[in-house]
Amino acid sequence: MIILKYLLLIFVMATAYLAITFEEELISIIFLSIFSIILTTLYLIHNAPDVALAEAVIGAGLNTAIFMTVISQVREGKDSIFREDD
Amino acid sequence: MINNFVFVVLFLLGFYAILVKKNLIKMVIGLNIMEGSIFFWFITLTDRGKMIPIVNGTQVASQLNDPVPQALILTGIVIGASTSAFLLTLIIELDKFTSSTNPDQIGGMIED
Amino acid sequence: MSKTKHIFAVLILSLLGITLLVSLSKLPNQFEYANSIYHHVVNNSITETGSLNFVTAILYDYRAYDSLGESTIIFGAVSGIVLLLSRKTLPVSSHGLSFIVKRTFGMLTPFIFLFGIYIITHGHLSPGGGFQGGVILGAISIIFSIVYGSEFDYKRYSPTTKTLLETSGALLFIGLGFMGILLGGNFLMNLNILNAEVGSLLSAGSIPFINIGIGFKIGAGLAIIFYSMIQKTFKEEVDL
Amino acid sequence: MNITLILLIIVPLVTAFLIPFVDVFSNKARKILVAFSTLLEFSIGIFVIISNYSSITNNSFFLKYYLGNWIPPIGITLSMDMLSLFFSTLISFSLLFIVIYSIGFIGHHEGKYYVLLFLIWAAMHGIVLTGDIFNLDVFLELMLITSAPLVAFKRDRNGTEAAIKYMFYGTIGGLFVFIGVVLVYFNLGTLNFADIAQNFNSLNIFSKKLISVFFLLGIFIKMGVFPFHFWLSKAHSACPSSISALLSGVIVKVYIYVFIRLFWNVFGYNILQQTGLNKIIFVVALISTVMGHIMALNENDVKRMLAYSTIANLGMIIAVLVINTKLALLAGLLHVLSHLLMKVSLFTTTGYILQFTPGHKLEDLKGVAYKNVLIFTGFTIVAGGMIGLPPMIGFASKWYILKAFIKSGYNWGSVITIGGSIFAFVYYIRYIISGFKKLSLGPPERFRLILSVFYRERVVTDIAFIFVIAVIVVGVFYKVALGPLEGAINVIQNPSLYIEGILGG
Repeated sequence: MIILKYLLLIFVMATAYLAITFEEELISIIFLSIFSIILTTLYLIHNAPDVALAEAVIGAGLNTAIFMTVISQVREGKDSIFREDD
Repeated sequence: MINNFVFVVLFLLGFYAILVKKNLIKMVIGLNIMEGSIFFWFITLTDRGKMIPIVNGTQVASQLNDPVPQALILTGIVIGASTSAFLLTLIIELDKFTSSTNPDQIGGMIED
Repeated sequence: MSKTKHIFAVLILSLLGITLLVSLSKLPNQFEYANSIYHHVVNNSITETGSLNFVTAILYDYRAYDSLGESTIIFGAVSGIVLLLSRKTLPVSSHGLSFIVKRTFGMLTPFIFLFGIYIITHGHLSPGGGFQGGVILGAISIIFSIVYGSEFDYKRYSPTTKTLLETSGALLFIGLGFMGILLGGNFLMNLNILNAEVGSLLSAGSIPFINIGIGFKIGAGLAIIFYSMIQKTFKEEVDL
Repeated sequence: MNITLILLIIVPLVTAFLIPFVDVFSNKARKILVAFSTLLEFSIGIFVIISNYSSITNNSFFLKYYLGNWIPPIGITLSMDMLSLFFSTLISFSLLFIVIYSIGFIGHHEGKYYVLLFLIWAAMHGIVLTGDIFNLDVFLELMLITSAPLVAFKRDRNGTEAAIKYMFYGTIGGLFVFIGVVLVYFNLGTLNFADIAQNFNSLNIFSKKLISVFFLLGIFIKMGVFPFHFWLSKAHSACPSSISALLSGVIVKVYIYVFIRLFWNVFGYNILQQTGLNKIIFVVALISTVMGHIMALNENDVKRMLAYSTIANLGMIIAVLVINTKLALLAGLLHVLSHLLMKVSLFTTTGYILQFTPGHKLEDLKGVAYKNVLIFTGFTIVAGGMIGLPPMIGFASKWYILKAFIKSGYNWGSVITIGGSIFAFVYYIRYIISGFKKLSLGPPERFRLILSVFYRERVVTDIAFIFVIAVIVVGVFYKVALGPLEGAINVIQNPSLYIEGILGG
């Protein structure tokens, strides 16, 4: 259990880092979704099933859908999906 | 101890995204990560290493975990979701006027 | 300029991080305060509210007013989003996804609905409650828009229906609160409506009703949010 | 047990929930509903004062309400003492006229506008009346998320940018407040204000310091004090003038209430003194004043100039409050009243004037004095009040602030107050002179195409006059307000009154 928890903690930091540093927004959002799912597992390990359910449903489900919609709106009419970061 | 460390790292990662990233969507992602880090920290801080706060017939009341922080975090999660949904709507609106999600378009976050 | 700003930000953040870490490590480790909410809730919750799930007991009974504020926040976000996006053209439907996906989700949707209803109504017995179940119900509308196209969603649940659902959910919550005043207690008092034996479905006073009200409110609100946000996307797809 | 407390919050809340419901059926029913609820809410506020008049006069006024029959510290408690009453009355008074002003200014075709306005009203009363620290956080977020759409109400680029900035800063401030709540619960195991106040001194100095720093950061970010003021001028100027008046006049004052309640009654002023935070707050607030005045001097946009002036006055209020003598607290509260009245009347008059100009810039205002004589006279009168001329209320409050600074030996504060008045004189007189300049030949249609053509012009001018008259009348008879203010100061200086009021009997 403790090994699992430490593994998850490493993963949660890694996904947060990747979600922020990836240039491509879509990948960022997928990583944010994974971040939420790992947080869900951590909440379960810490005996909080209600919070885990809410995080799974809202953080990993709803937030992802809304972010995807926004990306599809913002991206239209732009030739490249990779935007310059200056 | 390790939980505090993870909280600080996640919180600063989110803050870093808000301060430095040149993309408003990334900044909202950073905001979400900051929120998640605080919720995670609150859960670990008040976890007494006992059972889940749902009685099943056999547990004694004193064996249960603290349910109050969990209720507060549930409220916080919903607040965070509605905040980020509204922010993203504003970003869609901004994109219609400037066709960009660069925060420098709006004069940056730390300029007038 | 950008480079120096970047370095500056990293420097400030790492300074902040070290201060935070040092500060947090100095926090006391024990938290056995005598007169806390925790002891009261854990020892008396079942007799006082009749809910087996203590988180639900706190959310919808001890601190029901917080939940009222929270569902008002969702309502405010919905109002703001509709205000900003309302002047756009009416949504035009996409064609949706392929036949196989449509059939599969046609079979799955009733079960998702059932799951949402289960989570809402069993909020006082098992993990879950109005918020989580409401989001699942709202997800059905999102699935309809994605899989079948938003026209189908519009026909099934028009925005007016969603608005009515949302408002009636909120009014159910506030109405239950006022019932408390009428019955001689205070606002948002736990009414003794469902008084079966603790642990059965029809127990825990007015908590299941508040759960249902919040569930419909959140579900409809999130569906409205998603519906307002997709409008332009589907118009573009038809133009292609 | 007083049911009026919960009604003050629930009436606007139910109205907001009902407006979309009624909208489905009839447009006319909504107008009646809005007008009815506005008057009802205001009369509840009046009723509280009248029915408790005797206890208000002898300083024993205290109302409380246990939500859901849970006695503190278990459930959430609402309470109203003289401090809450002062702010609640200000909110009810100004919101009554702002809603009526909006009926004339925005018109009735925008249902959601009124939904959000009533939600803000409910949130402000919720903040002022609540006795629970997490509930405070929830209602602060509610106020943020309902005022941000109104900032972007014009649906133009400027408003959207302002709203995005406003939301980012507000949300980050909310996160800091939430961290504070987490630390409070972790250290004390309770969320009730009175319970926290009772046990706060038993903590070690380190936890106390951490908690106060996080709450201070959160509130100052949300308020827009100096290092975090970048969003304020844009957000307060990009919206319709009715909302500018609300944001700049009222919402800022609600944050000041939170600051006073938390750091005098809940955590106690001692914690600021022990950790030396009061010196830091004082310096930061004075810097905020200076910066606000300098930026207002540089600004050529009339609404942004008014917004910068808000930053300056905000800094002055906070600086004078943290001195923590009786006179200083009195001066601070008096300036809250005076700045609220003057800012709301400045924005309401400016909102009218700007409908007849091609833009918001200084040169666009040329000749408005001849076109709208009465309203521009009102603007000039209130600008005189902001500078600090008698007999307007601005003179009284600035006089008290000056006295408070001098009596407690903060000479820098008095220098900055006088300098601020001179600065204010310069930047207001520019606009007034510009208003009296003769029109050179302009384009034939000077009436620009605007989003909100007046729905009822008469209502707009009348409300603007009401506020201008209020500025003068309150300025002449300000001594009447001193009695209730002393009651409020009594509450601020004696946290034990608050603790006993809630926990005892």
